Amino acid sequence: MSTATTATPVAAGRKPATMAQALNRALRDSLAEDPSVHLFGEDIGTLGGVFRITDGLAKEFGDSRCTDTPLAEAGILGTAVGMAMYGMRPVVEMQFDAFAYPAFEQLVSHVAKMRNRTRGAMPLPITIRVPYGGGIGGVEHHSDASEAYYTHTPGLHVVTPATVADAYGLLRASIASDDPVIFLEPKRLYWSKADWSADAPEEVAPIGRAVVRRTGRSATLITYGPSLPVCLEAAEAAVQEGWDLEVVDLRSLVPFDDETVSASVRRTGRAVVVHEASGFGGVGAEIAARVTERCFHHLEAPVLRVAGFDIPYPPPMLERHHLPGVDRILDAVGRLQWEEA
Amino acid sequence: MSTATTATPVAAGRKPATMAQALNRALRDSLAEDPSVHLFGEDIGTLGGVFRITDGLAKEFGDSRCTDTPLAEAGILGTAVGMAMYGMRPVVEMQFDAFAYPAFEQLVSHVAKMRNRTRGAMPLPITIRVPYGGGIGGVEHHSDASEAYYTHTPGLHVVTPATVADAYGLLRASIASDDPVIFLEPKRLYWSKADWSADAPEEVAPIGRAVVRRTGRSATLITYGPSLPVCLEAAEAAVQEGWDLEVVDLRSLVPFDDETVSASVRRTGRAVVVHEASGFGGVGAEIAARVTERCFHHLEAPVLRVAGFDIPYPPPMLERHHLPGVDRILDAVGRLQWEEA
Amino acid sequence: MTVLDQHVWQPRTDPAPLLPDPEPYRLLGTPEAGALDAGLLTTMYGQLVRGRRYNRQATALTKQGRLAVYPSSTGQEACEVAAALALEPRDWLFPSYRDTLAAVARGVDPVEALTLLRGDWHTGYDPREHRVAPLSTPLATQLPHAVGLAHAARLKGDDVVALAMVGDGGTSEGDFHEALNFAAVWRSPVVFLVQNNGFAISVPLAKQTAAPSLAHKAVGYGIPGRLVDGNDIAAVHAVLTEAVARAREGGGPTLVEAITYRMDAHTNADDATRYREDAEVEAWREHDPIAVLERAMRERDLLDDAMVRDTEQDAERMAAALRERMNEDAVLDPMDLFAHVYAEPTPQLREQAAMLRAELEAEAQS
Amino acid sequence: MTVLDQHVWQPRTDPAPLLPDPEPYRLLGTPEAGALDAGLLTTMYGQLVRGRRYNRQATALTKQGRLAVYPSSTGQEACEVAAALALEPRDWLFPSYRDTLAAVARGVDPVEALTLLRGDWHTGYDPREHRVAPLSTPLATQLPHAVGLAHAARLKGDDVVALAMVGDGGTSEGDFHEALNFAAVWRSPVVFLVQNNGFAISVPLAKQTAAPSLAHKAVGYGIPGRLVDGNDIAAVHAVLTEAVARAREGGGPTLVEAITYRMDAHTNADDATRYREDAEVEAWREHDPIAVLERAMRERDLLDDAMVRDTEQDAERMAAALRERMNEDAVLDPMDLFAHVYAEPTPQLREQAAMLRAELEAEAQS
Ligand SMILES: Cc1ncc(C[n+]2csc(CCOP(=O)(O)OP(=O)(O)O)c2C)c(N)n1
Ligand SMILES: Cc1ncc(C[n+]2csc(CCOP(=O)(O)OP(=O)(O)O)c2C)c(N)n1
Ligand SMILES: [Mg+2]
Ligand SMILES: [Mg+2]
Repeated sequence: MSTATTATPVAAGRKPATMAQALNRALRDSLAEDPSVHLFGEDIGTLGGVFRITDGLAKEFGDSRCTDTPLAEAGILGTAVGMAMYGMRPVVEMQFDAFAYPAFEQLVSHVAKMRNRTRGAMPLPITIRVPYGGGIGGVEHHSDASEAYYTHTPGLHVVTPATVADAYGLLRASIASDDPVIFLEPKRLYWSKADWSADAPEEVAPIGRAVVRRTGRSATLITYGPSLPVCLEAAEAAVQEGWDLEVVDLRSLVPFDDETVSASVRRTGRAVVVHEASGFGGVGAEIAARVTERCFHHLEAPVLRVAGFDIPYPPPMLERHHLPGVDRILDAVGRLQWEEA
Repeated sequence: MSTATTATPVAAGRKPATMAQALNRALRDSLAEDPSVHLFGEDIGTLGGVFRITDGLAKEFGDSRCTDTPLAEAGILGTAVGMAMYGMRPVVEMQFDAFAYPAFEQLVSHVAKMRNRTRGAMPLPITIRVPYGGGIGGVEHHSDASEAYYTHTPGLHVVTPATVADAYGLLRASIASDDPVIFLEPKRLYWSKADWSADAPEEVAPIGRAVVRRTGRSATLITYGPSLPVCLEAAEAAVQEGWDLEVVDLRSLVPFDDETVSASVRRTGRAVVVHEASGFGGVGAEIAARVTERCFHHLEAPVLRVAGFDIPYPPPMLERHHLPGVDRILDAVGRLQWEEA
Repeated sequence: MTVLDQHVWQPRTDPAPLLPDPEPYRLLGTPEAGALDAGLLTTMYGQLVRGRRYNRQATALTKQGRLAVYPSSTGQEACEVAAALALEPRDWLFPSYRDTLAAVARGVDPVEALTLLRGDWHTGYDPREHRVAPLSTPLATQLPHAVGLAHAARLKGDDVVALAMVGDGGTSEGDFHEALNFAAVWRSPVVFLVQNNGFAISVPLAKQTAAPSLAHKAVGYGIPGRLVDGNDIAAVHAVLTEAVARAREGGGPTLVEAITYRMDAHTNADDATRYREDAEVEAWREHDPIAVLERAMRERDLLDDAMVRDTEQDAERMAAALRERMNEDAVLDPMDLFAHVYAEPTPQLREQAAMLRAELEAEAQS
Repeated sequence: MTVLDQHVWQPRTDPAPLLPDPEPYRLLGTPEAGALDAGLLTTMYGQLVRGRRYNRQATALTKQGRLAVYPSSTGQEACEVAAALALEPRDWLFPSYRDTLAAVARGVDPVEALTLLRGDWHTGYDPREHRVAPLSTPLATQLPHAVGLAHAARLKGDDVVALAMVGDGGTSEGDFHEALNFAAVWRSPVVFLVQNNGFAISVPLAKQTAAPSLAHKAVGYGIPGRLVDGNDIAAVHAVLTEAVARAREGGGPTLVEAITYRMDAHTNADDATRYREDAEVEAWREHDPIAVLERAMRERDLLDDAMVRDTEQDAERMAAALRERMNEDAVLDPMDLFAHVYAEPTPQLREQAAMLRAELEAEAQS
């Protein structure tokens, strides 16, 4: 019977920090190292962002490195495109998931396509930070899990951290990437805490690599971002039912780490994909489909999905019924046709 | 060995017509029957639309029933919301797939949510016509297959005709629906022709019902819209290889007709999903995942997908390499593990 | 006449009458205030005092955990109330998230108006009942709705006007532009009321626009722009009433910019000390909308201490009733999650609803 | 001074100087034309004639199936050429799909400029070479790019100006609004050139806007608006040059509206007879940009029949060379589909590329 592990190497000088602090530190270190890094967004300067992720950065680096923009998301992303065309490395903040939608045309028709349409002459190293998902009691339009819109758009990288260390590592890697990256920040993990140091970010979380957060032999839970802690909790609870669950944290949705995921499912023979976005056409569908394509003869049961319902995100008082919880995950694990094993 | 069939009942007075003409007729009949139907869009009035789908309607019904709007897609959809709030039944045209993106916020944050957020007090019977997909030699931004963005958005119905009769029937049903419908028109089928009459549209194509276009026993091709003719062609070609393929035309992506699809796959034991949108996170992923969930023990092979590559839509001269063709479909069918059967 | 004039060059609107006055329009404290209808002023005063009390009560409810969040309109009550008073019952109001007070002043049950912010559902009232659209959170998105509704009403021959509210920050959004342009081209009966309260959360107006005033944006659409002191309820009401009348008579839309100030933080979750000086807030207290009206009414002997006390007591009763009702736990049925997504639930939703129902039953049994 | 002035009320821009003149600015045919530099006029004339010939050639190439589609700028050459001439080599041009001529006039190889419309790739040139952004098809989306680039250049201390082109229809899009506002707030060195050619495909200006002029939109952003006769190349050039200079000196953005006319259909695929009268097109022939310049130059004896002939022959040679090169089949490698999606192809793309490669090999063998 295995226990929860984290794949991040132990580094010197680790201290307790929240994910919000790690993100702040990643932005600060990127600003300090690379003068072409510029932060743009609503309320990110003087206020430090509504989630305080940019706290203190305007003060330290000046208004022109951490800029309060007019209130217009297409304008924010569109001007970021122009800045990147001139060789800068813009990092934009969309204040909430649903408030990134006004920038959708700029994103799909320009950001995702510019390198390709210019045969590589005009790469766009833009990082788009999007606080996403629910579980924080937000009123409507403040809790969308919008990742599937991005993962289906070729030309974008899509990453999402689930741990404090990855928040730092992946954000550094995203800003350093020469391609546009949608950096999805799980709102409800902003205040999650862990011992962590800012050392060796590249080793911590390279874009495109999933990580096994818990090894197990009975079945694999495949998840990312806000659902990782829920899956780890479910895995602990499953021990009592006699299931030894492996938990894979994808971290990077595009590119997708088929190797790590398939290896795990081949080993366990069963899998459940967990995310809080609506199930229909969600990222879980892609994962279930590709895992099945690759591991068909190793599967003892169909890959199941535990996802949000196919409904608009619920009001705060009802969100717990929508979000995948431990019970719903265990329920799905229970449906993995054990009797036939 | 079965042959190609169409499921539409033979009606009196059938005449050859193009899909464009059937759509035009559907709009005309809806305008004539229901004074609350109003058409809005760019160039749909005097010009009759860049694809001539609204040809003659402004003349017949007046500018206020078929209105040339200012050039602003969020404005078009946003004002349609307001009109629907006042009891009208707006039918808006987005000139091309990629030009619907500016309206994405209105679509996701209002159109899809209004009925739900008002506990049903404020339904929005809006039909959004989107000419979509490639194969017409269009320059960039004119050939996006954008259906996955819509199918993942709860609150929207998403339908797409593949035949002349369904074009009429589904459009009538969409306009009559009390919910918002994304009506995806396969551009490259606009000029496809068939014998057809405008009778009994409700019977022809109710929203939510797939149809078996060709019965077969070896494997099921699951497809919709622009890829249906390709699949039917592939099915004919497959006969020579000894495969008798069933072809299911989904017609309605949301709601999804699990019954028809699952019944077919249970019968054949093998399935390939075909669409031209990029594969990663495409509608095919959802179909593969849900068919596998429902038919796991009937499957002789994993459900495979034949889809566009995960790249921005190619320039005209290269699009044939991107679009799923007969060979690529047959290739996938060949990989359905026949040797193990 | 050259070819330019004949063919492309529009039958030109003269821009001069579209331009707002250089100074915000004021009534209270000016000689014209003497002519204002006493009954109207009394109504306004009552509404302002109740509105202020409502704001205070709602903010208090956040502290007691009874509201998830509250974006207060304290300091902006003159605009909120005037917007409601300027409309006929058949007209429509399109509020933003900050404008629950306008909805309440128009007749929406305050508990229902607060549903969104309490978190038991999204829109708590039936929009058709008082002709108040759902409170809109995505900024400026409600403006094209107002235009569409007004346009539809006009097509139907109904003399209905739509009044849409938006903040200074919201004017930067593309939807603001598209809505004003559609309204202008269609000459729709819409009044756009911009409450310029100086900030979009932490971002001051100077980082939002370089325009002479937000009202000057009207010219670019060919519609009149009006600038008004947003803390002078009589002035706001007069400007809005005039714009509503013009819209009703087929004169087309108007853009009104009301200069006001948000006395509280953006919401209870915000820390306004991070981006503005207390001194600025203090300075605005002098120009408080209630004080401004009170001074003018006392000058005309339309208000005395007894009336002030009565009005405050009335507001207190309203607040007590609201508090009491809000202290009741909301009755929620999780199955409602599936009830209103579509007219008919899809087969997929029926499956999901069955799953939730089973869970709830299991929960109830354990 | 009240609290309004102190705190919310902006250090106000005087709107008067921002307002465009009521009539489009003209130079050719006016007394001032006498002072125009002869060399500049000769350059302009040569470019106009070549530009017209280029438009004709490109249209002919659509008929021969050598171009997928061509949105002609016939009739609008004065704007196209003036835009290119108003910029320094270090400046940037942001063209729309209609502006291949501006790109060519700036130095982009015409074959490369036509790549998008031929269909062998999207952008055919390296944008950095001549500092010409990709031709933008989604309307008005290129405007914020221009602002961002200009802003970045300014932050870096480079005195680079961005000139962005858009049509009258494009001004209705939200991106137009957001771009102008950002530019104004940041005082970015950008010049926005609106070619008002009277139509957005079939939609006439009167259905697009009710503004006194599109240039009047400038006021709402606090920037100057200029109105110019778009078929008077000297006037367009003068206005743009002045705006570029102002931008370069830190004076911020300008909105320029040039009144012109599209003599051809929207593209070769369009049927313009459906929405406009031949008489209107004919009337505009009188005001053709080449004719207007020619008259002015002949008046000053800067042009004679021989020069006209020479210029036309030069244009003919250019056209012949273009035709010849466009008649060569484009050399295409389908594997390019995967080469530039990301800096490094993802594992998924490597798999897909392998599949295509196998298909191509099988195809080659059969
Ligand atoms: C499209 C969109 N972007 C961002 C937000 C987040 N947000 C909520 S309120 C606000 C500031 C709005 O300022 P303003 O329009 O001046 O209105 P006020 O809050 O001052 O009433 C922001 C940025 C939003 N709600 N919608
Ligand atoms: C966002 C977007 N919506 C719609 C279109 C389709 N479209 C292409 S050109 C055009 C008309 C543009 O008119 P205008 O801006 O006046 O430019 P012109 O063609 O006259 O140069 C339209 C509607 C588009 N390219 N982009
Ligand atoms: Mg504000
Ligand atoms: Mg035009």
